[in-house]
Amino acid sequence: MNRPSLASACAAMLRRDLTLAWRRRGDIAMPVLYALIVTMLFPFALGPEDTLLQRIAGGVVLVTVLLAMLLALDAMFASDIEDGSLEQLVLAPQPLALMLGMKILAHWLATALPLIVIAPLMAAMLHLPGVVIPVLLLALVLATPLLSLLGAVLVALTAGTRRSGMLLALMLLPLCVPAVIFAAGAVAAAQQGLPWLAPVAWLAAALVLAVVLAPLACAAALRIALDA
Amino acid sequence: MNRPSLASACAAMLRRDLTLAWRRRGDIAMPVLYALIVTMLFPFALGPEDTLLQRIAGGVVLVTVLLAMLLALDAMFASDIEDGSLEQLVLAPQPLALMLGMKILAHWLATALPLIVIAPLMAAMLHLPGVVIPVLLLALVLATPLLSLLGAVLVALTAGTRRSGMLLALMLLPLCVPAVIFAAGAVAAAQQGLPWLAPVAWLAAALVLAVVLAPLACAAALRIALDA
Amino acid sequence: MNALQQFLAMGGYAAYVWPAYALFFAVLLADTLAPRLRRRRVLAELRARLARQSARQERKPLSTPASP
Amino acid sequence: MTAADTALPLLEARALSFFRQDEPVFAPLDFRLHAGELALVEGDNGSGKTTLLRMLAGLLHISAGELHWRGEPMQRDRCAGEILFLGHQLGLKADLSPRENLRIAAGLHGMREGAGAASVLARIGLRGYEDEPVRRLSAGQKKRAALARLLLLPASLWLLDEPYANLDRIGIALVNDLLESHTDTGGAAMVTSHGTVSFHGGEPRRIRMHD
Amino acid sequence: MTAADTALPLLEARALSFFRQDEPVFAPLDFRLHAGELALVEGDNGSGKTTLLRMLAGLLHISAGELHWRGEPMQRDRCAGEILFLGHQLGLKADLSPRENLRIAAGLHGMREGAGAASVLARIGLRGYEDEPVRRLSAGQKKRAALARLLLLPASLWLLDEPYANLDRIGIALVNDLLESHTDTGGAAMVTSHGTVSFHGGEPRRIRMHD
Amino acid sequence: MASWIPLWLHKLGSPPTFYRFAGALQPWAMALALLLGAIGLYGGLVLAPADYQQADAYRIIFIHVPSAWMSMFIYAVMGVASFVALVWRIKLAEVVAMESAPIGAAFTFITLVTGSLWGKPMWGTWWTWDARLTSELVLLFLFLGVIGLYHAFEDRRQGARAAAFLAIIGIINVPIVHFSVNWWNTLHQGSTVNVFGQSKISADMLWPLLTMTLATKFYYLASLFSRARTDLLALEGGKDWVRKIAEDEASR
Ligand code: HEM
Ligand SMILES: Nc1ncnc2c1ncn2[C@@H]1O[C@H](COP(=O)(O)OP(=O)(O)OP(=O)(O)O)[C@@H](O)[C@H]1O
Ligand SMILES: Nc1ncnc2c1ncn2[C@@H]1O[C@H](COP(=O)(O)OP(=O)(O)OP(=O)(O)O)[C@@H](O)[C@H]1O
Ligand SMILES: [Mg+2]
Ligand SMILES: [Mg+2]
Repeated sequence: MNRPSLASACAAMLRRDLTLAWRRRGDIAMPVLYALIVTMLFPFALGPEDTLLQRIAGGVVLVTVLLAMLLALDAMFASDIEDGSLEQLVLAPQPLALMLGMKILAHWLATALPLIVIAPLMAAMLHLPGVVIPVLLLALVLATPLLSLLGAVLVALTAGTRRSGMLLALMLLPLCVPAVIFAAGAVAAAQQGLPWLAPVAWLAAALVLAVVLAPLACAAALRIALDA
Repeated sequence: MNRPSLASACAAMLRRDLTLAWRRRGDIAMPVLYALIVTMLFPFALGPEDTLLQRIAGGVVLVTVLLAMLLALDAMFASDIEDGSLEQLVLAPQPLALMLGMKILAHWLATALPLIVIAPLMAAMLHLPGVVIPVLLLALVLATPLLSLLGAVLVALTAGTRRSGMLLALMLLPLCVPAVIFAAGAVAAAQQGLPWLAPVAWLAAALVLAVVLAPLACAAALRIALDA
Repeated sequence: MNALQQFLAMGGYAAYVWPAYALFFAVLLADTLAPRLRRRRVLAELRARLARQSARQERKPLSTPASP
Repeated sequence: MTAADTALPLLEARALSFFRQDEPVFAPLDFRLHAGELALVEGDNGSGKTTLLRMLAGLLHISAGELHWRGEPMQRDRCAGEILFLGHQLGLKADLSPRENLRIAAGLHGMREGAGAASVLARIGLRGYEDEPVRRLSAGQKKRAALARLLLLPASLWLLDEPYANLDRIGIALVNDLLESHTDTGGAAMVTSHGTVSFHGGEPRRIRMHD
Repeated sequence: MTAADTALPLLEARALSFFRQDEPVFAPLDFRLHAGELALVEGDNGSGKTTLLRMLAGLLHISAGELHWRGEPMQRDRCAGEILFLGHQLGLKADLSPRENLRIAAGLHGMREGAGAASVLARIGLRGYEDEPVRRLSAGQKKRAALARLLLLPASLWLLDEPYANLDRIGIALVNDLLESHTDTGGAAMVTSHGTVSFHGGEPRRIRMHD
Repeated sequence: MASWIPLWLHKLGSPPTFYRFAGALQPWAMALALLLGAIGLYGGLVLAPADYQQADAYRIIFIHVPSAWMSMFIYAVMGVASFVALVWRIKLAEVVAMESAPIGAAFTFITLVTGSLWGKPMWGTWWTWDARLTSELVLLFLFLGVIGLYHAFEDRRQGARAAAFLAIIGIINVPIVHFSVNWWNTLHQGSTVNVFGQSKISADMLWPLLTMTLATKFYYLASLFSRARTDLLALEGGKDWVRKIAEDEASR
């Protein structure tokens, strides 16, 4: 028997999830479109007043991106559980946490990255001043993986239940709020010409912690959830 | 053989879907929670300025409710297709359009109604003036079934595909926009003390049309979509 | 020369007019090329499918229908 | 040969075929099925048995050839409620119990006279599991819950796609019993199976899928 | 009896049982499985065969009793990669082709020496379907795609839950061949099945689930 | 198929015939499109005088307006073809409907971007949520929806039928695009070109505009032909005439 090396197993996992995402690119594009639609609907719902839109632009973009991610989070393990491939993954002779880390990375690449790419467009649609956009992007680059990682743990915990979306949302909320507050704080500060480094640094610190701990927690949660 | 009467078949269908919704009440609650989270996140993202919040309250509640519905729409036929019960429904000796009408009704009862119930709460969280709330509710009562009906047709069209959520969002957008414009128009008019009957009348007219045509279109679309 | 420069300047609106024209041509060019590329792909796929079919035929030789 | 052959057949296929992307899934089929007959659809994996049954059920459109129901071209309203189809996907809601699933089916299709959900479930071997969510049943128990429809609903033609899969020996015998009493009371059935069907009521008619 | 009985068994269960909501799913089980042996798990629908296999695979925790792997208490890291489990759910991604599915499995488990995806798929009877999405395969073809893992991946113990279901006769013979060559080369297997398994390499050991 | 369809049309509806027919006409349509386009652009960019209000920025009109008209025209064609496809199940109608969609989407996209590029100097903004602009954007989404739905199905003909269904539902948007300037007063220009009455635009500007309009029509024809040919090859992959083409091209 030639057991594959860790690196090649990781690569296989990552390729698998990205291929699947690509095969279902319609589904990847969904959060993106969803975010675009929200951004488009706001001017209709609020009236096309530039100053008002500009005032709320940063917040709307942040909330929209995070919610669009939440949308896709629910499905992170769902199909793998249904068709039994999660069992196969659990039984594979590879560290589960690392494999799940790869899944989370793939998920982030497939859902958050496109959202970050279109964030400037969304910001422009709501007339956010150009100088704020880099800060907005930085905040998103830090906040979205945080959400992916924490979300994955919660999704894993709810995996054994009948995929209760509510439970997920309920548990994610307390985790979302600080991320939104810090990210929005940075954007608002930048918009007012104030220093915005402090909230960004907090986000970064949280992210580092999450990168280390979340996959481990996720693996433990999943083992518990499958054992039913 | 004693073929069941139309009324009892309708009742069976409705009871079925409501029972299922009840068994998965976690999932029903999801859009509600989602809407609440959005409403809660806005003050954080925008800063708790009452006048600003009040100004955008109507629009935010409308957009949020409609988007929360959009969330649940995708799943309208998904599980029935997966486990083969949609096939069984198509083969049943009952008018498909009527049965689908019942499904849509059940879906509306399970997703839109809770949202409408909490809409005043959401409006209050954003400090929408109390006098506007009845108009907001009226607009929602008309706009949400419209969305359910039109959405059902599109979901049926995509039923044969690999359930592409993006596609659905893409196709729903053009249909959402007018509904949002009219509903928001009514709310904005009410907020400014102007007459708000005209946009509401337009919504009502559209709803009547949709109630008659959408189930038929839905049945036709489903037959096309399943034939693969 | 001057006339050409003036023409290219578009009365100060060059930054709007020429990108518009450039986009017009770029999009239509892409639209023209797309079916040619697709045609090549379709034919290649078709040939692959024919090859696959003959692989299946090999696996299970076609038998004549038995009399009813 | 027998009287049945001269009577109007329940189902008659003439050069029936189905195309996927302009390729035939199986060679054109001709067959007749009379009331009281059982037809066994045979063929290797991927030969088109499932496709054929789905077509007969009216879920897939006919690409070429003709299909007649009691002598007239098959149309949805004409055979509505007379056909019962059981596919690889069982059509059970996992969150509902077998009893609830049956009740829904009866609500849409109607019920045989004298049949009741409880007695049907007992007969099919699910006594004690009537109110368990289908999600919690074993593979064979799920299959039984789906098969219970055969006992409860009125239908003259049964289209059963691998009804024996996942069943234990008692279950297999049970399906054979069901088929026998169905054909005895004037019903017809088409069944696909890879196993040996020990049907007591004589040798079933065989339809071979050539691929 | 034979030499195998004295050697260290691959798998040994002592009063093994599983409880769901404090009720035993099956009576306590004792058995040993040596390298080169095939065990047939028998029992009616709902008797706990699937539950047992999932437990042996390490997906469900052991409620009571003991389970030993090569003489030592079973632990995840000790048997990692040595066990291959095939359940009612096949573990195939419907959007990927059989070839891609195999490649993923090989990426995680490693590959047998000398085995290759293409040759394995040809052997299992999927020639011509290597690059079709699994979604488009028939029920039996899907099963074959899942079984191809047995040929490709290295493992000493196979846990197969109804491997014969949905397969045609050629497919059933193929599974028997696979089992035979696996046990011949020192592997062991536990198989659940309702059909008759005509295993040529002697009478398999039987484990009856009493329920 | 209905008996009132003339025989030649019926024959043309057969894929191999149409494949040859379209192959013969396509170069001519493309040549005409290029020629008329060159003339129109020369007239518009060089000969026509600058506008007294908008100076040279108005020259975007020569692509903006023809593209805008084409976007609606193509949607209408797609709608009609979709109807025919659904009712009579004519393969060629499916092909025409489905292959019109990308071309229509291209023109709609051009309209949106050129309009934006024009709007910046004229209105001072790239985009506002004005009725015409919005309805044109909705038109783009409809085109994209039709394309997406078509490709989302495994079976092309089934996809074509589903997408045709959507195209028919969406056709209400076409009059909305056109009349939006009358129904709601907006930033966007009202009708300035009038086919039957007096146009509110000088002849120097009008003829290049009309020439460009004609050029885009021919372009559509040419593009549709080459797209339809390709699509027919994909659809009729099982037929001998296509296999022959495939083998011929392989041996080349
Ligand atoms: C993104 C922005 C824009 C969009 C989406 C847009 C869209 C359209 C559409 C759909 C039409 C065809 C209407 C019909 O014939 O029914 C049209 C026509 C026209 N547009 Fe625009 N437009 C935009 C910006 C502009 C701007 C900035 C101007 C000039 C200031 C302009 C000038 C015109 C003119 C003169 C016509 C011809 C009107 C007629 O004769 O009917 N458009 N546009
Ligand atoms: N949804 C689909 N799309 C495309 N091809 C399909 C689809 N379903 C089945 N096929 C193909 O059609 C052929 C016939 O499939 P079908 O499911 O009818 O076979 P079957 O006789 O029921 O086989 P089995 O015994 O394995 O169930 C197979 O070659 C299969 O690959
Ligand atoms: N997820 C579950 N939750 C609760 N009970 C379950 C669950 N899965 C199975 N059961 C119950 O446990 C018992 C054993 O089920 P199991 O699936 O192991 O049976 P099995 O022997 O594999 O049967 P089959 O031959 O039908 O596949 C059954 O009575 C079943 O109802
Ligand atoms: Mg089958
Ligand atoms: Mg089992």
